[in-house]
Parts: sequence; structure tokens; C-alpha cells
Amino acid sequence: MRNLTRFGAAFVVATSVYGAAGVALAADPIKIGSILSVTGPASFLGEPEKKTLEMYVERINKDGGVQGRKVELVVYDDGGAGEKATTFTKRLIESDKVDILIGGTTTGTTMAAVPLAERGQTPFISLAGGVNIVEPVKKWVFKTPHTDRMAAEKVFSDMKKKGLTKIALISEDAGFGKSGHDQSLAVAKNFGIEIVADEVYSPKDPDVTAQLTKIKNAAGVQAVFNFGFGQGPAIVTKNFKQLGMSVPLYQSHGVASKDYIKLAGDASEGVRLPASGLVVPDQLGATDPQKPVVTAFKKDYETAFKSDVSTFAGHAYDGLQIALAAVLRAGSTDKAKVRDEIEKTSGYVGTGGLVSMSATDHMGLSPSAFHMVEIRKGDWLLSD
Amino acid sequence: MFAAFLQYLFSGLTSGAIYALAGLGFAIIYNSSHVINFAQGEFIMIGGMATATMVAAGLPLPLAIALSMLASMMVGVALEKFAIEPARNSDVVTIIIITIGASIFLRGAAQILWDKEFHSLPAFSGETPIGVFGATLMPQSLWVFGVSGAVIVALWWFFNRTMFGKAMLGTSHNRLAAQLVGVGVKKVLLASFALSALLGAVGGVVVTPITFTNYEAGIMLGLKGFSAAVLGGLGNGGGAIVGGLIVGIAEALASGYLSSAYKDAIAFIIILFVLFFMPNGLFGKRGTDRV
Amino acid sequence: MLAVVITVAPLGFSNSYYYDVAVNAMFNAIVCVGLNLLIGYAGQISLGHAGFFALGAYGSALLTASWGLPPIAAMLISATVVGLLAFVVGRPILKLKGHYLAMATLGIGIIIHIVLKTEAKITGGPDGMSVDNFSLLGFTVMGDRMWYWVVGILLILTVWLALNLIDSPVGRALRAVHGSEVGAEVVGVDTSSYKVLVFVVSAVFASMVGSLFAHKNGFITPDIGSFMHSVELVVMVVLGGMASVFGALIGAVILTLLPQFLAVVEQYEAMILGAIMMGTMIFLPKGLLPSIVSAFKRREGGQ
Amino acid sequence: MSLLKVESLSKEFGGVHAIENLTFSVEPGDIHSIIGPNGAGKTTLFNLITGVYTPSAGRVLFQDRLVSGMKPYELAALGMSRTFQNLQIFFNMKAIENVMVGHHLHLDRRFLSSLLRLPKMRRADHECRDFCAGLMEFVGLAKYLDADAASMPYGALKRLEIARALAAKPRMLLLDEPAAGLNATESREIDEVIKKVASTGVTVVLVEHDMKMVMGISDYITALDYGRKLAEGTPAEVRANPEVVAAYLGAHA
Repeated sequence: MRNLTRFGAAFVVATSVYGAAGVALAADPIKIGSILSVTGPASFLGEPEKKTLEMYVERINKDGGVQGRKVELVVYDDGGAGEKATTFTKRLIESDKVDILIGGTTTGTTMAAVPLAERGQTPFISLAGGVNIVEPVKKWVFKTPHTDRMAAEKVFSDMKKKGLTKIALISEDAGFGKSGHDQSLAVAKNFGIEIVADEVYSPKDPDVTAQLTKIKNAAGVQAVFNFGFGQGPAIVTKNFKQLGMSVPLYQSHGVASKDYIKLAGDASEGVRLPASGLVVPDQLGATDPQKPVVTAFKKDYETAFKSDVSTFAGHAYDGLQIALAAVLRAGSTDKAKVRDEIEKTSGYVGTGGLVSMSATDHMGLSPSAFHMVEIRKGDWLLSD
Repeated sequence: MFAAFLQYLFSGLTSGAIYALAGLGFAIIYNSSHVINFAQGEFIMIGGMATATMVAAGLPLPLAIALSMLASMMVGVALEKFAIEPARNSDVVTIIIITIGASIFLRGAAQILWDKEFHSLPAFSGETPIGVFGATLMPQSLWVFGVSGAVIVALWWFFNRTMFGKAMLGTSHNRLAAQLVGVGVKKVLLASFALSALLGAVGGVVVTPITFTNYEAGIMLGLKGFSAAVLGGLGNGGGAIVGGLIVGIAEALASGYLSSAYKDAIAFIIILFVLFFMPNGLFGKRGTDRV
Repeated sequence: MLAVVITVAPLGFSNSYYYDVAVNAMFNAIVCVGLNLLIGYAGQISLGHAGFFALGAYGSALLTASWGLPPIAAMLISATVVGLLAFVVGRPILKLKGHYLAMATLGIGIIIHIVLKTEAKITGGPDGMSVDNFSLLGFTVMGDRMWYWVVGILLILTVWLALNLIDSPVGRALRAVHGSEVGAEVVGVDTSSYKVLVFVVSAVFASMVGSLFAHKNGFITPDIGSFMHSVELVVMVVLGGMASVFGALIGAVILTLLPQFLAVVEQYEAMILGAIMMGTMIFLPKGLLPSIVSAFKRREGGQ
Repeated sequence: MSLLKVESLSKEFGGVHAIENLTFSVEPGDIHSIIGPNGAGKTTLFNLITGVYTPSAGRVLFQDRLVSGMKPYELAALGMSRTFQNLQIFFNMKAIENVMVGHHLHLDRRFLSSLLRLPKMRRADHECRDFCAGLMEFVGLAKYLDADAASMPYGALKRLEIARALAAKPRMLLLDEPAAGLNATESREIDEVIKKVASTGVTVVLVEHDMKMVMGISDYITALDYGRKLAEGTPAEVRANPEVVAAYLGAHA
């Protein structure tokens, strides 16, 4: 039934803000098209992404646009379904004739849109985590968030530092968790880590103590790593505590929002996870170049929407900034030129970290973009 | 080994009791109208979401629960009055589509009225796990069992000991006969929707501390509740409870001993096998067509 | 008439997005015309047909990608396998009635969905897999316009076959199963075989469209086999009109286009869609087309 | 040689005997009536003979062939056809199509021919339609040829079932209360139809409450009570049987 609600659940967001009504514009607006999962299982990622894009487009236009050109934003909701993403991407390219695509909340919807962006020769900045989006490199496709592989590597290096070598994986059997699970398996041995138990759960399972009991009884488990987003990780965390498991629990960057702490409550105490500087702006060093950027973004977001900032909102912000900076440098919205300029993005300080792209790296984030944080007394504590 | 088994069992009982509560709502409406209400999961969602937001806004829990139950009941009554009643004589499939439409409508409304975030409620009796032979159980699970049990008893009393309850059962067996003895079929239908919406809200409140809730929470609960009700035999409240527990326990044992990736599939395979041999579910009435 | 509509419609299409939506609408229409044989004519429900659709799609994707089979062969092999599967599961489950049948078909669909999601090594898991173009005898179907004409012809063919079938001994037997199973049995209709037959036929329809959809879309995820997609298909049939070939077709087209129109109402979209579903079924319980046709007849009769 | 033999037939429903140790036979060409008060087991007997129910014990032979346990559609192929007390009309179809379904066994039933509707098939369908229209006229439904079954009155539907059963070209036709719910004129018309059917050589087995009709047209009668045989014989013999009279008056010996 969910699909029906999303069944093309299309939000054309009429956020196009033309200055005073009726005033003829000097130039055509810069058209940005966006497919986001505003409803469906990934809606709590898609929703902040959409709100962020709208807020900043409005602000940019109020400030006079880019090179005197207004920015026009068209958003469609794919409901998290790859097939809807295909149709809406086609609509954006063919019918709305957008200059740049930003979006693809999930790896699945992004991958569904990739062939169209390539064929339509339209620059496409994805907001999804899957490493396969940019590996192998696709000419027109870029992404802003850290990859799930980076998250796994960050977690494993932290484990290694603490001497934890035999661990258990528990992951959600939907897109994000599944892909994270596969990447974790792939990179574990580079860190000398052995996966001794490997369990999954469905996104809407009310209880996962059965899976955790199996992990608890597996011989020699020194730590547990959970890959997933939504309410699942919070249930894992609560059940973990219920079973009295005492080994360290690691989460992925998928739970880097205050909502997770709220849902899991006291059980989240001591949980460690990789996250961008955005969740701990005050704890960043005074010389950290990210500090002013994330502090400002956090303030903007939280004043505008009265809710805690999420890293997913940050991905959208970064995507928009990178795209508009490329337009500025290219001096036009010629798709090929904009694409080249996005690829030349260098030293951009975003909410996710320092971005320097190249012909072989269409993400441009270094592993240092991730910080290890630990949950202490219901708040994030920077701990690396 | 035994502790692990017991833990799987507890895990299954916790999920199963939640499915059972959802299944009961299907059973009540089916009993008096032979309608399968696919918006049942949304009643549960409304109960959970309304209570969670009211508690977050500072209302005391009991008051929030009472108001949510009232709200859910009103939604149930409105659904019956404006959507089911006018189509009472239509095909089964037509009514199924109406209730699916209603569930989409209610989800859409919930997403506007509230938001898309997950919400929770504090557990009623704290979060200290109870240890039993090396396995643990959360106090909130006991609440779910207790409420399911109490609901069963209350429903039994209502359907067997009160005039109106008996009349509702009578309607399910024979509408004409019920009308003859002066029971308004319309009133019975309305009451069954009100009752199952009320029950849904209660279910939503007790399960939210375990599963959390958001505007889409009703989808999974609706699906599992339907499975529980069909497995137990439609129209049989006790059957829905047993069905829910079987599904929950099957899932937990499957993830414990077989494969957690295929646990849902295994639960469905069990349901299919039961239906192959018992086409009316475990406790469903055998219908003999008179020709 | 259908042929005329299909020929004339593109005049209003200003770019390939319109063709894309039209092709999707026609894909759905073909599945629904097949599904309507089962639901509308034979009176059996299925909440699992998206599973067969997905099996066709993945069958084609896998057979062409890893075995290098030509798409047409992949499509036929997939359809045969799906047909066999439908035959094997159809025997026992079609003994069930009403909501129990709904449950059983739903279970089958969900099991297929879970397998596609879980066997990531083969299917690519929840993130999906990409599929090559469709080609036949060295001729490749590419681009939305070409797909439009190919699928348009297939739709006309499907409608023609469905209309044939309904007005034939087999079709009458199917409708008799809906009317009264025991009534049909005593005049010699082997009702359980006919139920299995129509179940298999509708599953094969879904599978073949799934194959084409995979090639056309170029990318598939397991969600095309989800329970929600099955429900969508049933809603298309019922909303358009059960036991009406053109009703199912219209239902499919409307419910494919509706979201594209509802795109402008932002978050109210789900509420409006739900309200439209409820309203249609309350006021036109037989579905759009049959209700309109009978209203028309009544008016003519009255004058 | 009897056309139908029922031997020691029994059927239990949850410990209650609906039919108990019943034996009788039907001769070819007869109009053979089964009578008895409400609940005597007449309809159950029909359901057992036509394969809708399976017997708990005993057997049924049709044309000297053991048929108990066979499915209704298999029995139809052997030449058995019936109508129902509770109408089993295909309300989703036209009246003539109802009758055409009855002719199902005599048509090309291959899926591909139906799908492609080849000229041969089209011709056969046309002939079938004419044949069925003839049957509808035969039972007096000429004016309902193009009607939707759902729009027809009760009396007409009763006859439609007879036409449908006849379209199967049965050797034996079982009619379950064909006159129930009909007024006197309609009853007489049905009466005529049954006689006409019998005159074409079709054996008729009749369950009916209308004693006037039963006594008027039957060649032979079997009377049941509580699932057992009470009496049998010609109408005159059965009418004179004190047990039958007692059963109908409710005063059991």
C-alpha cells in the first residue's frame, strides 16, 4: 500500500521564487531538478534534504541569484522506488529541461537515474551513500555523502585501535543496510577483522532479540556493528541492552541524528559511530576549517525548521553549493562546462568535510571527513 | 541452549502479541460485517502517534491515552459512516479497495497532521529487563500480553454476556434474522468499527514503547494483523491471537535457527501450508454452501 | 478505436517524457487486461501478481546478462518458468476462497519479493540491477518513441486476444466459475482446472510485461515485486471496472497518469489519491467504465 | 436395466445422518419423484448423486458404472445434469450465455482455439447460440434471449436453469423443486416443460413439494423421511401408504 501513497507521489515543489511578480528577468533561471524520497521508508532522509534545498534556493534568490540569474528548483518525490525515480528523472531532463540534477536520496533511486543522466548528458550530484555510484567513475555522476565503505573503514580502524578483531554484523535487509553490510564484508580483512556472526532484520521488525541472542552465543564476539537507518538501529540498541550484552556496540553514519538518541534512550549510552563534523560543531578544534561552515548550517537549519539538524540535510546543502559554484565558474549553464567545473571542485569546505574532486574521484572526500563520536549522556562526544 | 531457545520464544511472543492485537481488530469487524478492513493498521498508528505527540506536548499519559482512544474511535466511526455504509452491498473486492483507499488517506493525513519522524513513548514500567532462566523479557512485553489477554476476556464478555454484543454476533450469522429481532444492522456495523478502532488505539499505545511509531507504522501492522487473522480463521478472535503468536514465534525461531533473512518468508510458508490443509484457517468455521 | 487512440495520442506528446509515461501506462494496461481475466471474469483475487511481474523482469535481466541469451528467448523462458510456477502453486491455493485466497496469493508475492531482495549475489539485492536493451534479429528497440509503437501494438494484440477469449467456450466457462462454481460443475465445467488456467495465463501476461519493462527501463529493483505493486495492479482493475477489458485498460491508464497530475498538490497527494479511490468505489461500485456505461444505458432506456 | 442405482447410501454431518442406508433405482425414461417432508434429506440425496457431496457409506451406480466419489463435472460428462433448489445462476452473464455454458461439453474447449477464435470456432459458437436459443424457447423463455440473467424474475430463472441443464444433453436430469416459489400458472407451465423433456427420452428425477404436480406427472415415487426410505411405488401406491400420510401429517408411528 505504501507504494500507492507514493505512487508517483510527486511533489512538484513550486519553490521557484521569481523576484517581484511580473518583473521580467534579465536571464533565464538556473534550473535545478531534484528527485528525492520525500515519502516512503527513506522519507526522514528525503524530507530534510528537500527542506534544505528549498530554504537555500529561496535565500540565494533573495540575495539576487547567481550571476543575476534566479535559481529555480523542481522537486519530485520518488517515494524511494527506483522505477518512479526513472520516470521523474526523465521528466526533469526532457520536460522540465533542468540544467543540473541533485538528488537520489537512496543508492537504489540514484542508480535508477544514472543511465538517464548519462544519456541526457546532464550533471547529476547524488545524495546517496553507495560506493557503486562513483566507482567506477561515470562521466556525469557525482556524489556528496561519505560512502558506506568509508563508514565501515572508519569503524573498523577504530575497532583495530581498541584491539577488537572478532566482531558480529547485524544489518537491515533494505538498501542502505544491505549495501553497508556488503562493503563491511569486503573491507573487514584489510583491518585484520574477522566477522564471526552475520545477522539481518527487516526494517519494520518489532523485536530483534532473536538475532542478537545468536550473536551473543557466537564464540568470541568482541564487538557488534549495526548497519541500518530509521527505527531499526534504535530497536537493535534497546534489545542489545535488554540482553545485557556488554561488548561495544557500533552504529553506522545512518543514525547520526538526534532522533536516534531520542528513540533508543538510555540504551544508546556508549554507542560509537562515524559521523561528519556537523553533529558536533562545538567540539571541533578552533582551527578546523569545517567549524564555521557546520556551525552556520546547523544554526540556519534549526532556526528555520525548529528541529535538530541531520547530516542528510547537509548532503543536500553541499550538493547545491557545489553545483552553483560550478555554474558560477563556468559562467553559463552549458551542461558540459558545468560538468567539467564540478569535476574541478577543489578545496570546497562542506558539511561533510573537505571536497576535492578529480577525473578519477567524483566524490572528493577524504577518510578524515569522518569523525568517530560516542554517545554520552544523550549527546554526541567527539572521540578521535 | 535452553536459554537461547527461551530468548527466541520471548522474542517471538513479543512480536506475536503485537501481531495478535492487530489481528483482533480484523476479527471484530469481520465478525459483524464480513468486511476486511485494511485500514486497521492505521487505527493502531493513530493511537500511537496521537498519544506520543500529546505526551511530548506535556499531557499526562492516561489523559493522552484516553484522548487518543476517543480520536481513533471517531475516525473508525467516520470511516464506517461515510465509506463503508454507503457501499455495504458492494462486492468484497470493492470494499477491500475502499478500505485500502482509506488507509492511504489516513496515512496522508497523519503525515500532514504530524510529521515523518519516528516517535516513542516511555515504557510503562521502566526498562529493567526481567530475567527468566537466563533469557530476558522487557516489562513492556508483559504489558502487551496483559492487554491482549484483557481484551480477549473483555470481548468474550461483551459478545456472550451483553445484549448488544450478542446482537452483533447474531448479525454476522444472519442479517435478516438479526433485523427480525430488532437489531439495527447499521448500528452494529458502526459499533464494530468503533470497537476495533478503539482496540487499535489501545494496541498502538502499548506497542509504541517497543516498536516506535511513525505515519507508515500501520502498513506492517496491518499486513501482519491480516495474516494473523486469516491464519487463525476469519471472524474468530481467539484464532487471531493464536495466529499472531504463531507468526511471531515462527519468525523468531526461524531467525534463531535457520536464517534471519528468510524469517518472513518462512512465516508465510507456514501460513500457506496451514491454508492448504485447512482452507478456513486454524479455527475458522467450515462453510458448507447450501445448494 | 483503441488503435486510433494509440495512433493519434502522440500528436500531443511534446517530448520523450510523455512517451515514457504512455509506455508505462500501456505496460500496466496489458498486465491489467490479463489480471482482469482472473479477477473480473473468473472472480478470483490475487494480491501477488507483482511477484510474477518481477520474476519476468529478473528472469530476462539475468538470462540476457549472465547467459547471453537473446532477449526474446529470455522473455519466453522466463514466462514459461513463471507459468509453471503459477501452475504448481495455483493448484492448491485456488481451492481457497475470498480473503483466504487473497492471503495465500499475497504470501506467494511476498516470498518472491524476499528472495529477489535477499539473493543479492544474483539479483543485486535491494539496490537493483541494470538490464540491456531489447533486440530481436539484430533490430534493437531503443528510445521512448520506438517503445511506444511496439508496446502499442502489443496492447492492441492483447485486447484483441482478451476479447476473443471472453466470448468463447473457455471464456464463458471462466465467467461461469465466477457466477456459481457448483452451477458450472454440474454442466461439465472442470472449475478447478479453469481457475488454474486463468491464473497461469494472467501470471504469464505479467511475466512477459515484466520482461519488457526491464529492458525498457534499463534498471530494476526488487520493489517491482512488492506487495504494494500487487495492490496497485488490483486497484487499477477494480477502479477501471471488473469484467470489462476496456475498463481494466482505462483503470491502468488513469492510475498511471494520476500521480503525474497530482504532482502539484505536494503533501496532500496521498490524501487525494485515497479519497479518489474511496469515492470512485462508493459512487461507482462496479468501476468507472461499467458504471458509466450502465448509466448511459439507463438514460437511453428512460427516454 | 436401471439407469441409476443407489445402494445402501449414507451421509453423516457431524454425527447426524442426513441419509441413512438408502437403496432405490431409477428406470430409464421415467419421471421419478423423490418426496418427503422438509429435512427428509432430498437435497442431500441430490448432492450425493451428482457428486457435490461424497457419501459416508454406500455407492451410486450410473449406467452400471460406479460413480460415487466422482466430481460433478465428470458426472456431467457421463450424462447427468441438474438444477438447484437455491438458484445457481451465473448472474454475471446474459441469459443465453448461461445456457451456452450448459453446452460446454459439446464444444471445442481448447485454450488456443478460444484465444484466437478461428473461423471454425466462430461457426461452432454460432451454432451453439442457435441451439441454446431453441432450448430457451422450449422452456418458454423466448423473450429473455438477450436479457442479463440478473434482471430476470424468479420464475424465469427457474426455467433458465432447466434450459442450461438441458443444453448439456443429459441422459438423466435431476430437478430440485422446480416449482417452488412459483404461482399456479407458472407451476403448470413447468409441469408441461417436464413432460416435454421426458417425452424426448430424458430420464427425469424430481424433488418437489407440489403434490398435485408430483402425483400428476410421476411414473414412480420414492418417499423419504429422516434420510430413510419410507415407501416407494406408483403414485397411487404411495398415496395410499399410511406411513407416508403420517409423515406428512407429522404423526409418526
